[in-house]
Amino acid sequence: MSIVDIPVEDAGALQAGRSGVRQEVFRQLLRSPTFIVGAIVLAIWIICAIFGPALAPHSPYAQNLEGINKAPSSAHLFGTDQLGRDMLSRVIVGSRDILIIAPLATLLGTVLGTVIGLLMGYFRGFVDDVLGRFVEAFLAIPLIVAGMIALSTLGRSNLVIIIVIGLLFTPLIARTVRAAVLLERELDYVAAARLRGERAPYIMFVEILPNVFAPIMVEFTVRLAYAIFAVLTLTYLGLAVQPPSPDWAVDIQANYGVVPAGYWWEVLFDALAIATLVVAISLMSDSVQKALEG
Amino acid sequence: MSRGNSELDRLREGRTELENHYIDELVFGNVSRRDFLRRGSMIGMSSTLLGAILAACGSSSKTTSAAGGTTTSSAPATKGGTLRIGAVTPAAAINPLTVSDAGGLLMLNQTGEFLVFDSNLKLQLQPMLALSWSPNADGSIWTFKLRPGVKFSNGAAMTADDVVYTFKQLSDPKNASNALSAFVGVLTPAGVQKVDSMTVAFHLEAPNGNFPYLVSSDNYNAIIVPANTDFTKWQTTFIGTGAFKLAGYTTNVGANFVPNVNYWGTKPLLDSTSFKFYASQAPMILALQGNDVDVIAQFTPAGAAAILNSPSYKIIKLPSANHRELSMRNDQAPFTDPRVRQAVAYTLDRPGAVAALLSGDGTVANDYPFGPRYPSTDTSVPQRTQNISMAKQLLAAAGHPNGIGPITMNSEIYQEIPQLAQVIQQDAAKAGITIKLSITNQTLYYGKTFGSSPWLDGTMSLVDYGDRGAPNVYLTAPLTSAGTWNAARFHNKTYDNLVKQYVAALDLQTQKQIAGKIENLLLQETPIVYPYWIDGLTASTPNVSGLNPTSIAQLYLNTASKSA
Amino acid sequence: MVRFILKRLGLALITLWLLSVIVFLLGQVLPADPARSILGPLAAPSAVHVLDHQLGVDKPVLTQYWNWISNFPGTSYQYQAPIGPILLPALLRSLKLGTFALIILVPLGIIGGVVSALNAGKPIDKTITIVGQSMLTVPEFVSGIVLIVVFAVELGWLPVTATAPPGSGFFTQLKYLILPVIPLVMVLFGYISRMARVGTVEALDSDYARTATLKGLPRGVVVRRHALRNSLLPTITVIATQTGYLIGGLVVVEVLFRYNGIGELTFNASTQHDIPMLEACVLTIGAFYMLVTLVADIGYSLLNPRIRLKAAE
Amino acid sequence: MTPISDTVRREDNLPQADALDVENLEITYRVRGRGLRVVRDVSFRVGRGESFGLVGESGCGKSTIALGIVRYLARNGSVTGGKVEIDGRDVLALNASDLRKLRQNTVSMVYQEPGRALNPTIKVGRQVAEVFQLAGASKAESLDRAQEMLEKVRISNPAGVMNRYPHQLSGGMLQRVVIAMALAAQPSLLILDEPTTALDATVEAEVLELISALRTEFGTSFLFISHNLGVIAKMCDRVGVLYAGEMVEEGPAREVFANPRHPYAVGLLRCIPRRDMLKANRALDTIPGSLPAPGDVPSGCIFADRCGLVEQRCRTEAPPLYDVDGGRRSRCHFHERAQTLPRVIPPEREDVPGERQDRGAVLVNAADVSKTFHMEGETIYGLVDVSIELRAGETLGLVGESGSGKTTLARTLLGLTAPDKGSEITLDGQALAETAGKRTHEQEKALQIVFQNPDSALNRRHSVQRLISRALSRLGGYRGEALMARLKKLISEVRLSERHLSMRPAQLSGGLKQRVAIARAFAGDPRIVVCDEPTSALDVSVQAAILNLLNDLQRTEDVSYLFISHDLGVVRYLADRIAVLYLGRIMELGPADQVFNPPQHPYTEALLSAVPTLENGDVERERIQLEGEIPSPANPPTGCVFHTRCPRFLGDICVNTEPPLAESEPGHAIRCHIPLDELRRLQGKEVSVAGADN
Repeated sequence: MSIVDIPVEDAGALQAGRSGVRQEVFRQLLRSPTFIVGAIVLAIWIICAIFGPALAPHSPYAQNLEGINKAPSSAHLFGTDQLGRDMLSRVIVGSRDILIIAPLATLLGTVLGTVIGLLMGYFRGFVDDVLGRFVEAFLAIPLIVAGMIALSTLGRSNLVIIIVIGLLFTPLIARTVRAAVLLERELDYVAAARLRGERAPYIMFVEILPNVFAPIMVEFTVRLAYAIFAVLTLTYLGLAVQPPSPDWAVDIQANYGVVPAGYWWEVLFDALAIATLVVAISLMSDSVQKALEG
Repeated sequence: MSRGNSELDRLREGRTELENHYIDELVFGNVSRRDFLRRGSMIGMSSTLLGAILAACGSSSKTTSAAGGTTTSSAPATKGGTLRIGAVTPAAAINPLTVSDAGGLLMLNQTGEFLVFDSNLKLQLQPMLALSWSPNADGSIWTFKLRPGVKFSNGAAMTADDVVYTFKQLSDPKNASNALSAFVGVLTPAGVQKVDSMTVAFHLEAPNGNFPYLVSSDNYNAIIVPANTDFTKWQTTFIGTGAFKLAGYTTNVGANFVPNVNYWGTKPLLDSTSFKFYASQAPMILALQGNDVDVIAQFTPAGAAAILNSPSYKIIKLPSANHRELSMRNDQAPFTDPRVRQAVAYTLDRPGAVAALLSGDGTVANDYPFGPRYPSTDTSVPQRTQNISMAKQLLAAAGHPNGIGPITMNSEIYQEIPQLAQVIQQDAAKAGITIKLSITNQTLYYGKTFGSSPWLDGTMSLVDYGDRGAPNVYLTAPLTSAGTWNAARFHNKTYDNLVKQYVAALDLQTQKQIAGKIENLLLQETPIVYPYWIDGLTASTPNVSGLNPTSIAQLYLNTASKSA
Repeated sequence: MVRFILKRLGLALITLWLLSVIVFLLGQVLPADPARSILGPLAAPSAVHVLDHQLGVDKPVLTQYWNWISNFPGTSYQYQAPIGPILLPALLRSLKLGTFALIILVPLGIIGGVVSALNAGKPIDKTITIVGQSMLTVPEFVSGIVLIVVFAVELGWLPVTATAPPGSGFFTQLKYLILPVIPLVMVLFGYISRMARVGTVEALDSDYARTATLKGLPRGVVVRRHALRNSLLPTITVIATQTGYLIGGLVVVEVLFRYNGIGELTFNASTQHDIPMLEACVLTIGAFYMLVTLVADIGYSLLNPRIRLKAAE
Repeated sequence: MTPISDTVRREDNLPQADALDVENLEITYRVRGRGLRVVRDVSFRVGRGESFGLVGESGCGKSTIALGIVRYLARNGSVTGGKVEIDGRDVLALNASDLRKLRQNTVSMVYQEPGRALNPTIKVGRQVAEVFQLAGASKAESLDRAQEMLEKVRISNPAGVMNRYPHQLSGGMLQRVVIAMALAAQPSLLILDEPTTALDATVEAEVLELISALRTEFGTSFLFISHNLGVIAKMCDRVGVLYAGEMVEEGPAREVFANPRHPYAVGLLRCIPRRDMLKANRALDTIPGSLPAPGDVPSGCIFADRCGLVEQRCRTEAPPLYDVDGGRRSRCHFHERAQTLPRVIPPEREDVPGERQDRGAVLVNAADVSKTFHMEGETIYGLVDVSIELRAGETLGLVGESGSGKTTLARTLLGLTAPDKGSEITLDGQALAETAGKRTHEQEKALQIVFQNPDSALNRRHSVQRLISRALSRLGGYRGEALMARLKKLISEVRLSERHLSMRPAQLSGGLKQRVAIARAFAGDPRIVVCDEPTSALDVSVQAAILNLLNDLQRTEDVSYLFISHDLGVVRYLADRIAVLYLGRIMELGPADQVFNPPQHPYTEALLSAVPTLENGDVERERIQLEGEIPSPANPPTGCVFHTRCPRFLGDICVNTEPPLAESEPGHAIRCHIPLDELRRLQGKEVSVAGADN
């Protein structure tokens, strides 16, 4: 058996030589249509969240008890709700709470999930089994019950909703991170670090963590869509954002009851707003993931 | 109204002093024909007698029912068929002692019957299991003569022993019965005494002019059951004297009833009734629209626009004492000053709220628990209307020239209350009062007791109150100094005395005078804002007739029928 | 192999016990007073106090936990009746609805995933992904209401509720379940098709797919016999983890379609604050979820020869 | 072996068209929006029954050409020029169904990773039978013919193997199944892409043996692709040398390797350590510079930047493929002077150190080290009573096939794996704790490692500067200025430049990455460095540079190496003493020259004979063929563990009693029952005088 040389796939893993990897990824993103479409839609909603009141034709809170449940018309493009408020203004200003709660909740879940995932993946053995049991136990608690109990004990505020959803996402994200860490810890650079006498926290957070970032990114965007869904479900229980806030979830929960009466517009536009926001986020995450894989 | 005096004088002989007093009231026009019928029947005057008096006093117009639904349909009622009724899922086991929710009481009244029946449609206390009843001189002892020949659905005859056993259990504090809220301070087990096999006497703790109501269908727990019945097992038999008997009950799912062979009254027209339980109102309304049920027993205007505004459904509207109360902590700034409280009351656009939130099915209230439902209401007190400038003046006078707040208002997700909270918030803002809302689901909102209940502790708290035959409970519980639900922390000696007098007053005239005083006192103090009274609604498909709902969500189907 | 199954079973039991402790503690934490919720807001406080004592709410926590566990599922505060006979039929009904949902959801999700993998990058791939994602955001109570209004009320094709009249045949029952299943399928389709897509793309790019193609096998055979056999296996375990979600989703659908499953029971228990019923429901759902994940794991290892037969003799 | 006659002769064979005719083939890959011409103007022909070799280092385009020929390029690759004809049919013009027919019965392929090439969830038999089913045979009949094919590829117990799954077979058996599958359709052309690269020496020898036997039996023409010159020399009639996507030389294999006519080919041949080269006397020559980035094509000759004979003409005028005498071609303007390519590294070493044996004091002593693994209820005996010692400044070579325990031994020394009770390892006389964590800082500094695969050994997210400076601060205790100074000195020692410091591993070539790994290992001035196959992941030319570097560092830093490899050529070049491992036991231990020449352990003898060498010594060494598969370490054979495969098997004594590790000469021990002089006699007569050196 003479000198062995494992041929690297000729065109695939070519050194990117000159330009750094990050600019390369960024330039490719700007060219992919899905990313651009997603970015534009997200930008629109962020602008609405920040400058909402200025953009809205009417005040989202102004009630007009004579003009209730009016169908979309030139005066009110999206019609009026049960208290005669302009739905278009409420949809514009309504993006603020969701854009604050959903990302923060997902972020909390991702951070906690990553830490637990790292511990379980790196130490394995006893730690993995014990934490694993807690992770599975939490996974089995339905969102509605957990939300109910947490909100009733901690009182009700955006912060509490973020904590509830964040904690419920932690086990899901921990599972993904654990799987990635289990693969990564077998690589030689971890052994090399141990031989340098590095302590476990250094190895986990400085050596391994940067290498499991891609799966965390993917998990973050998937969970973001589910976070918005969770906010809606909690609002259905009356446990989330407080009326008279024009938040989409509050409107959908308040108005879904009148759909049988034919006032479809009081729910449709909020649902469309949520759908466009989530699709935009998932389009962007798909293209980022493709670009990272190169 | 002096025509036909001779006929009237004939009828006056042999009447008690109280009865003559009512007849005078009618003759001098102090009381409407309707109220005369109601009060007269309450003190035991038979319907034939009352009818004759009315005839004697002039044209006996057909008793006007509340606006809307007709009572007897013209078409001849067809026999047979199964009536499908959608109802709210009973919140607990069907135990006559502890039932306290709408779903539960509807089940009780399907097979159980009361001594006396308060039917809104008939506007007078109807004899049911008691043929006649009469108070002693000062109204502290009430004697009831039972209807002979009544059998329970298992064939056993009903006697005084059963009635005595029933009311001893209902009024016994250790049974934690829901009826205690009516009997406390009125009736104790010792007070229930058998006179003979067909007569029962109630010796009250204190004279009470409204006692017949406390044993009527208004006190929905008071159905007569055989002696020594184990109440916790009642759900398996539904033993009662009513027109129907149990065919099957499945917790959380539904219940079926078939006619009771031994029924003493006219046999029901239907072959059977089938109740379907719904966890919330939305699916129930959809079921009616989707022709999955023929009737929905009790629903509120909130979210029911689909059937209220469409001609293809028969709606039966009953004035009821269902209402909302916005309490303000009288012991906490800024609400220690009555002028601030009055200011809040003056900001509210009550007619707008009734139109928008109840689609017109309700009447404005005037910040006190007297209203169209109760004849003893003093209607001469002027109705408050929205007056922003007055509100600002009051605030300025009270030392708050540029408004007050932010104040947190606690409330609950129940029917149209979240929307009402937002209307109050916006109207109050017009006068510079800024309110922040904190709305949770009912369980969290009710909490435990004082100190751990957003309902009772909130600086401002918007709560719902169900219908009651008499205003007694609304006068005592939320407003008297020792009231169990005094969220407003309203402690006013004169008010407490007035309420004691009211409860003790036997005749309508004195009750009305005292009511007037209470109304003016409450307007002056305004511890609680009462936005509006909500009508009790029942809906059915066009081919259903003969429904007999009561404002507290009972539904008597003796006369119900369903054409093909 | 047996050792593997026993180990997984042992771990699942520990988790179940842990879940029971968590659920019990959560139950304790709810502030509302059980007697109050039974007797309703208008009941006199004296009555509430008496009932509290009867229910034993004031005993020390440990004894309460022991009583609860030892005679699980216990008696319901609300119905003053043993929970078992109420819980079991409700669970069976929910299983029926859940299984029917899975029967539609799994093939649909997998076909969606495979189709979008086969023409990755093409417009059809993008539409399936976007449709999957946007359906995921429509909560069950919105899609449920719209479905009822359109199909049951306006068009009258399908019944409004999900509970067929007693004694109706299998197919009529099925007809009643069509509408309520759709919201559940909408929520989970996005996730399952995404997982199937990733698995299939990976299998199509694998070396054994290349061998099969270069053997001259037609594309259909390469995809069916070689790619899918390997890509669909992991998707099964993913679907198992989603059943927990399915049961959560049931709560909303069952309330809307008046279907007396365990979901509606949980909803009633939480609104009427019937702690034992709530705890029993959540524990049953948790146990069922663990059972499904366990079966999926064991099924995966049985179907996967690499794990079933150990390495080279 | 069933004779040829009964296999169905193919009548419809076209009159003697070439099996494969490729004319100025061009293949482009679209990467991040830019088109890269990875293969340019490649032409060659493979006659009927001929075996043509394509050789070149990684990134030269040989695999791409193979995949281009069967039109199975990745989604972003496409043939943008030239013509490919198989059996006279233009492959690129075929429609889908004709292409399928071509793949069914005209061309087949064998792949490098047999394990991944078979479907893990389908039984082996059914996958082979699939080919026959395609040709129309019934299910039962195709299964029989499949079993027949497995017999042809000399698989033991073919009936059993038929219903086993791929993960239950060893590497060698898997490759035989793939070959059986490929030849089942009796193709006229068989493409073999690095078929034995992933296999062990002895198994590779057997498979290559099998391939040439089947070639004569089936009369199939071969396109043999490999980076390993030795294998190509042995297997191919003609050969084409590829560099950066272009064919630089082509001709009969013997002549091309004997006197190459292109500077790249010359340089490549000099990088390979020959039998008689030892690190003491001969430095390996290297090729300066590194591979150009893919697809960026200079105006002149592609090899100009790295060629010792470069002139102005080479820069401006791209050389065509000149015809050289005897049907050979070379893409070099000065192909006749190719041999005069000046050496980069002077051949002779001036300061030949003294006698290699008596190095300094004993540094590391491992006594009775054993390691048993317990997995899924099975105990696997990784190491059994291994005792070795390592002296200061010495290189101990550790040789053996995969699964022999080489890496496990290294990991126990380093403390990455805890050995069983009873094993004790000492450094300078002090006991070494079981795991790295428990060892003193001094001990940590002293013992370092260079891993095989630099991609896995360097953290992809850290820059080179951070990788090395972290090691310097942790191990060397350097801070601030001292650290920077030491860093600069270190990178110059390993011949890295400062511009590399800010780069990430992904931006470096394989060779540069390994240099960073070496720099990191030497950061704490270690006294022992374990090299776990440091060059096996690298190209030949890069490997030579790394071996020279390790050699120089040993002299300047006075460090001793534990050098692990399954490549005897490299070990012979570098190692002073050698230990041969088989199934976790030491078979032979001693100075390099004694181990590499008889008398030696039969296993060492077989290992040596399996190495396909370039030496075309007149007398072919008599090939020693090891029969059967490597036994599983879970239940090793009784007595001498090698007796199941030993060509010099004595009989019961080998089966019943395990031979002791007896010292035949001072410092040279062999674990074999055959007495030493008997061994010398048996092994003496067969070997010829050491091959001529060129």
